[in-house]
Amino acid sequence: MNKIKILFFATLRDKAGVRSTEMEIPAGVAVQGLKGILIEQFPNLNSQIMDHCLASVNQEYRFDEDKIPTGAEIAFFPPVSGG
Amino acid sequence: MNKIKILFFATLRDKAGVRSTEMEIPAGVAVQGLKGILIEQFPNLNSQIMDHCLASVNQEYRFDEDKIPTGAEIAFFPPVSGG
Amino acid sequence: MTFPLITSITEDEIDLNTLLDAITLTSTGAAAIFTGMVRGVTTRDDPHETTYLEYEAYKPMAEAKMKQVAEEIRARWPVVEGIAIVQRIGRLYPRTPTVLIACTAAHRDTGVFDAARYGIDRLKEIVPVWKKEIKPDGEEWVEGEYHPRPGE
Amino acid sequence: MTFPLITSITEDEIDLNTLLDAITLTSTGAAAIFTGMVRGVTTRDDPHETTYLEYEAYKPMAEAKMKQVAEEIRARWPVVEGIAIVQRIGRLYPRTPTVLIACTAAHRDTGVFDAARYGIDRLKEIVPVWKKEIKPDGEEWVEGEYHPRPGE
Repeated sequence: MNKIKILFFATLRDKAGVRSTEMEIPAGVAVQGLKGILIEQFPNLNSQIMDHCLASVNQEYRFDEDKIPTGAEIAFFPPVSGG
Repeated sequence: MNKIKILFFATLRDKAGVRSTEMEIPAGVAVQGLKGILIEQFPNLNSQIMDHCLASVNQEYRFDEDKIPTGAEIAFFPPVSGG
Repeated sequence: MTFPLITSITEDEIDLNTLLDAITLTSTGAAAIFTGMVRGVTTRDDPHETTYLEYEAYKPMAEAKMKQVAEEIRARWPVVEGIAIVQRIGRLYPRTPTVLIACTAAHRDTGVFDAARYGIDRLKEIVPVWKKEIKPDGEEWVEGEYHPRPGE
Repeated sequence: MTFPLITSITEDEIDLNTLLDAITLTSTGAAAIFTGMVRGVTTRDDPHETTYLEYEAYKPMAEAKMKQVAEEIRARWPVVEGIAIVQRIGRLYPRTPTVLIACTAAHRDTGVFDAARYGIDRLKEIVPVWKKEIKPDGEEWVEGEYHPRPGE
């Protein structure tokens, strides 16, 4: 198992209802697989939201097929709107 | 006669040796004519210097053929180098 | 030679004088600075009023991505000397500067204006900061459009 | 509507924060600011060191020509809101900001960067300010190149 930290920002935090959470996921799970786990766990997250949002792993942009390394910090958030 | 004020800036001031002077010139004299008068009056001004410098009349750029109005303020200076 | 670089997510006022001084070398002759402010009134596209904006950031990633933007600027305009990239977060009212990108160079004809322009454009693409807009009649998250590609 | 305009020849420090605030409207979302500084070391063209620069201005004409530069900016970029054009004069040492051009607009994609760039280019052509350069081994007036034409 792989113990990871999840962060949510902006609309994703509003939907998830939490700023962060920790969870254990099977080794070898990719971002896509984690999205599925989160959709099951958080009733207001769905595949449309998770397909549209951005993901980072250890503070780098990562994509559905990228594997999640041990102890990673993963964040989910909408396209950025700073400035 | 036309009583005018002359200002010199930067290299022109160094050559003329004064910041400003007042003088009476005949009515109807143009910038070109004034340059000739100044070359006679200031030993370190010559036609090469006066041909290269810029002139303003009442704070607008003016040129050799422009007539000098009554009571004008005329300035002579090199191409500007601000910034 | 190491050139000055400031990248910051802050809740404090953006002090242009201090930031400019910090990225000015003895060889510097020109600075191009961009600042963005909260508009109280927007007339383009969807005209509306804004009471205030509430900014948040994924701070460590945002500062890392600001450093990446600075590296991209240096790669494109090697003549750039100092770079400052600052995003203010928290509750920000109309007329308040929210973001600053400043680039210095020896001369103004070196691309230093383009470098600052590139910097703000990239910040708005890849630096993880979001704003919620509070209007007289409600509030909503402002959503960006850019989806970073692998390697960004 | 009248837009804010600042044109100034001054011996005081250039305060970017105050100037930016003075040209920011509630409809303003973007500012492009250029500042020039005294270079202590110049490497391009004729490499040399500078101890300080001594600036002087034909003040009333300089402020009038700054207003003309601002009018030219407005004619070319009608979306520009506020404009500040400031030239500091007197004895100025390396790293000191000597000149500022700032333009504000609702959005950054309105030409506001080009407007600031145009402003500094025109200031260096038509605003009657001169500088004498004091170097370790002597001093000389810096001479410009531009000869204004009738109407400028």
